[in-house]
Amino acid sequence: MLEALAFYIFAAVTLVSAIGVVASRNIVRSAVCLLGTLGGVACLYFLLNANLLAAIQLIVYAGGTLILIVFGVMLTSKSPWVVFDPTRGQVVGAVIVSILLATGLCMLLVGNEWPAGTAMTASPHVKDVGTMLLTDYLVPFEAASVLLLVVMIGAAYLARPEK
Amino acid sequence: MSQLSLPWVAKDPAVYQTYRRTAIRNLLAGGIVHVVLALGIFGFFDLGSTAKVTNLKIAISIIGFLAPLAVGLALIAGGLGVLFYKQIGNTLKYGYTAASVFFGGVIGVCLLVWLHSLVFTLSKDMLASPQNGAEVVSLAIFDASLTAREIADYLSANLPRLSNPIVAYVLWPLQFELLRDLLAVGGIVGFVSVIPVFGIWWERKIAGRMQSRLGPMRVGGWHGWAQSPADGVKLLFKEDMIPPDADQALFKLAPYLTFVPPICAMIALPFAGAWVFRDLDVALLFILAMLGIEVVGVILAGWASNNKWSVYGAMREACQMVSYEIPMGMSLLIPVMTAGTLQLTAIADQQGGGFHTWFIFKNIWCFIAFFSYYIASLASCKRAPFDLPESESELVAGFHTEYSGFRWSLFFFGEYVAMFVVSGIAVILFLGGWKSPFPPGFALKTNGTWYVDFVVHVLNGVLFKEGPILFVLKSAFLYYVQLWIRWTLPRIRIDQVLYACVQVLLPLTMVILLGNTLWILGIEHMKIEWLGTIDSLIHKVLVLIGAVLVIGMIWIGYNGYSNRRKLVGSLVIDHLPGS
Amino acid sequence: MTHALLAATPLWMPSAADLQRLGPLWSLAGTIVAVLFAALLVGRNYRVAGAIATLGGVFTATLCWRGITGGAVPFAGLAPEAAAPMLVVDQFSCFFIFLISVFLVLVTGMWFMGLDAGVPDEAARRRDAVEFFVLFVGSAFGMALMVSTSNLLMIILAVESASLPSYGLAGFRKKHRPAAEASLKYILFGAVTSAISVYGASLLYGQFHTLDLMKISTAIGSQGISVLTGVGLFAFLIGVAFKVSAVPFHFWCPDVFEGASIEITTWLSVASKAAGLGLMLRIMWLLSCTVQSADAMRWVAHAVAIMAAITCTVGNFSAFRQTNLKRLLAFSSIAHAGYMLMAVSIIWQPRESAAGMPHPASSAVIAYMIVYLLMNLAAFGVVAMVYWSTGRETMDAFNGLGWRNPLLGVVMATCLFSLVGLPPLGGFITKYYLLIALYDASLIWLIFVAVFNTLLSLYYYARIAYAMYFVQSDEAPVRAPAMGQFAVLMCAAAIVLSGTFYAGKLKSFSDQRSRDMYGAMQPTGLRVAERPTADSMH
Amino acid sequence: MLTIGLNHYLVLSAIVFSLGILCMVTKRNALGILIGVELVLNAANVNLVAFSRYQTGAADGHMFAVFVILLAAAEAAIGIAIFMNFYNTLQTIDVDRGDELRN
Repeated sequence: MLEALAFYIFAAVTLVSAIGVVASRNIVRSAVCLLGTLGGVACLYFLLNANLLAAIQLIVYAGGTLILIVFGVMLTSKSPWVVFDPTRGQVVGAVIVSILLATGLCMLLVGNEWPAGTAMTASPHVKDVGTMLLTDYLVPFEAASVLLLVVMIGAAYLARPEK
Repeated sequence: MSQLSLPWVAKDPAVYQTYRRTAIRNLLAGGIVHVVLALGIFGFFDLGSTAKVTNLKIAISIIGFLAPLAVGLALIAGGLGVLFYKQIGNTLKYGYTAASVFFGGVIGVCLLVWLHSLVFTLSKDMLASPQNGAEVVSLAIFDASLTAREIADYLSANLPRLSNPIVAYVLWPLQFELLRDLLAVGGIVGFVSVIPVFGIWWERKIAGRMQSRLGPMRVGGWHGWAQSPADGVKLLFKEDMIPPDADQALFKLAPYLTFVPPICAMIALPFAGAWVFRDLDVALLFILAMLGIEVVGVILAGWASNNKWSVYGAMREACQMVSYEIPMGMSLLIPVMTAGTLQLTAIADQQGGGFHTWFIFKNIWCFIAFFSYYIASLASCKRAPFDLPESESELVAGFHTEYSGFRWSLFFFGEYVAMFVVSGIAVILFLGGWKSPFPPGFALKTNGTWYVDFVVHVLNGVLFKEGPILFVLKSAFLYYVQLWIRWTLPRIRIDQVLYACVQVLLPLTMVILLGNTLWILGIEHMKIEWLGTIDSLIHKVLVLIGAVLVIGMIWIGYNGYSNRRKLVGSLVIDHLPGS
Repeated sequence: MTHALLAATPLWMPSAADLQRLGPLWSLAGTIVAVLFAALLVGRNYRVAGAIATLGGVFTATLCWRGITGGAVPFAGLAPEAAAPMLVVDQFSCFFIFLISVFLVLVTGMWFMGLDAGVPDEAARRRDAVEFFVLFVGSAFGMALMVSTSNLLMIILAVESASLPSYGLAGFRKKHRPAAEASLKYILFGAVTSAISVYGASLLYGQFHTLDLMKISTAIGSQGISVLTGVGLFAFLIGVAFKVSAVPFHFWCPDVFEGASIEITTWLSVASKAAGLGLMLRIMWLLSCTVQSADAMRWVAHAVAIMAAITCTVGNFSAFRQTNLKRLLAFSSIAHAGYMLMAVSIIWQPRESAAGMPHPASSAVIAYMIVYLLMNLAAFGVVAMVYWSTGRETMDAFNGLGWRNPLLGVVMATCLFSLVGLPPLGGFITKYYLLIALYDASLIWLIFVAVFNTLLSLYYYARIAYAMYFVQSDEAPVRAPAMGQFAVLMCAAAIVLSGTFYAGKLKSFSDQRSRDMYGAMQPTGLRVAERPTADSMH
Repeated sequence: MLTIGLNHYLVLSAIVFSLGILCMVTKRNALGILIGVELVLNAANVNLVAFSRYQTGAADGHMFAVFVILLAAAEAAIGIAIFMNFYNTLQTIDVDRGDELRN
């Protein structure tokens, strides 16, 4: 009951701000709406027994990636309220296509026979997740560290102004 | 401009008298009616009878008895206040009376808070008591697991002094998690609104004393203690201006984005073992995330203002906060590694053995980590010497140049709450949280006499054992240090800020992180003996240093206090109220 | 407390043998770190950075060669028993990493030659060599990961590790409009496809409760392919198709090839595609590695076949109108990716022979890949040398090249005819293997498509050859570095030899590589590292 | 409707996914496209975590989601660096304005 209430509230936050992302013509507002989506998804993670993931979502996505995007928006727009508009026909076509996509996907997902599984009873403890990261997921962990190193250097190089 | 027509503006003194008399009459009469009503209901429904305790009477006792009683007493107090306003005003003029009223109020609020926590503990105990079956009944959101009858029985069996059925009726709703949550939210919001008000006044006083001034002295009598509420009222009534070229929606949204995340951080910040809204297992990460989101609001404020200086301020802020988040998080990893958990209550529980078990003295890495964290937290709260984003002299207050009135005050609320939160984290992770500096053996014992018990509980809660008050006091000390630093050090340049982060703090935290890892691996995992010996030696030295620091601090404080007249000067001070 | 934590969860370490098998990956990752540390120690020295990258490439290639010829245990799952294997190291992956690291060395050589040939932004190239090589080796590392995974998460991670540095490389030239534009388009396409790919992977995870392709394959065998699985699989494969530049996802390819500097174009045209095809082969193979799942996968394979046919045709038709050589070669590479995808589409077919026998499809791809590497290296090498000499990459720069620099003309002509697939050259013989494999799989229509496309491609390749020999030009002779001329000559020689004397050797080599892959990758043959017990740790 | 199950989350994620695709298609600003990508990645993450919660009972989906968040951060970092490079060179961030490379 309370869970349902919470789900609907968070889902509404997520969806409304996702619609805001798409609908706002000003890119800064899009980015701010994205904050709502990310926060809503983080709340959904709390509902889904993924506390650590929710915290990571907030700290990395909302606190890092989003700020990067806002930064990028500010640095790359000449006048404050840059608006690029696609034509009306394009927009209508895209909206129709994506509504069809959403409907089709929803029908497919709801109608699908998911194999019987076991539900997760409690949130995995931080310690368990950490242990997994250093055992089963050691290889992706290390590969990701190499990736981050390379990306950091590449991004620093590209963003540096040419002297 | 239309003429204001308020009742106290430009009226005949005779009219005031009429107003006053009417007010006194109405208040007193209303109060007495309410009290009588409450007592009538009490008698009519037989609420005081221990024999007839039923669930039905709960609502009656709360709505029909307690609420009118409280309203009635408040009305009577108000009426008396209006009646004796001259006498009260005259009394409050004297410095020491006002001071004692103020401190009495603060202490009263603390006690109330502490009693509040006792009630929660009591309702938890009752749920878990063997009388209610062998298994521990979990807290329920909707369905009650205890009846009022059971509570009354429990009280008469275990706490005969509290066995009045009214107490049972009041305790009954507290077993519901929803109600506790609501109360806790109320508590958090209340606390959050008190911190900045008190903190700003305190900051102005300290700034004044450090510059041999007095700070606010007029409003409220004793040392200008009402300055901040007065400022708040002023800000509320100020004209709220939005620049025409600003992005209206974002301009309005930005202050809330700075103000709400620090409050959300309070959700996971424990004030004591049972004194936390949600005891998350990822509490630390959650709080850090909330402090990190705050910057979005600042950037947006600068951006939406459409003002060059604001954008500069916002950019500096983003730069600084994002960079300092890394050393901040990495310094916090060291106590987390030592404790082996991210749960703040669990971390604090490990430091309960007294002063020497605090993590700051655990080993050399933690000791350094405390200071690196503290510096990084100053930067992430944009406090001096890292207050580049709002530097008045360069950027005309930076990101909030264009803000005024209520929205402007929200930024300050956010900033001061964040300051308290970062201090709180430091206290929990390094300074033993809500645990007393004395080992558990020092806690006073109760002896059954109720007034002795009361004093013992208070002393234990404030000094000898544990409790939210200890936590708040410790946090307040770190908060004070932030103010102290602000009024002592000059602001540094933006390139120096980034240099300090990237080239000094970041390598330092990396080194201590590595050192701590190897330390733990060597001592706890590989069990190298000589390393253990060195560790205990370092631990002792650090405890000694800590003791010396504390004593030195107390001595400096005492010295400053006894020489305060020399420091402040004697020309004005004797002519001011409350000096 | 910490002690209790450590005692409760013993630290798990991969065994020394497993780590040794991962040598090539270690070596590439170590090269990145070495380049950075060298920059810290000796400053921004482009020679040192390049030398370290070269050494790293040579070392990696050596390790891979040992893995190829040594016949070591061909499967290493670097994960404890409970989980899916994250990495697969076998002869197949060793071969592809070998190819990538050899190419890394060759392209580094090309970069050095470009420095001496006096490209416009020479000073900047020297100054930024450290970043360049970090990104360069980083993308090689990602590609090496791509060919040695069998786990959905690792595949996505590997594709991203290969892509993200490549985005940076494409836009490496600052203040250069085409480069900035190329990298922008590249990253936008890449980000979109990878996001859709992640969504597809999430659907597969929900359907099969595992991230391991082998287990997914078993499940597909038992429950068949539902519509949702098909959608998930399709969405997931988009990310890989982007790397291969298969047709609906190929738009980035010509722009990036044209905008990026020529070494990067060469690098992306071969290494990125090799890794993508290796990954595609492995995914398709793993998904159809049991008899039932192979049957279920037929429709997916048909979809891939159609995609391959379209890719070929679109690539070749688009190449007609191009005047920029880099752009033309980009479309040519799309077409060649199409040919190789044809082989991928038949890998689901159950082999009549027993386990341990080579699969004709993967054998054909490996042979094709080797010759394709040589052809592209030589072709781009000639384009680069012409560019260094004339400053242009357009068709008219090649007018009369046959007379302005006979050696380059001959090499280019060889490459072009090999790219078409004319008889005495390597391009012919590998295409022949491919068609034979298609014939064995009785995909006759695909053979027709391939032959038709070969005829199409003859036109635009011959156009270049025509320009080189039959169009008059009064431009100065093309002067090229001796080392470069020697290198492309060697490539041309190898192309000729692989088509004639060493055709059988090529065949047996690629058979060997593909046989060892499939021999050891039977589902029952899974070998995973053992998890040590708690007491063996101390 | 009152018992929340897997389907609720799947429908939510499908809608967010479609909105992400719509965002990619309609925005002409490179950063808008990147924001669309973030939406799609979030939809995928909701899927993964929901499957972990209701279907597999294991934390594999959580781990996948952690890595996806990491990849999104890396992609945004290099993406914004590239956008800034593009902006510095062409003085615009409109994708359609980059028309130097075309047939």
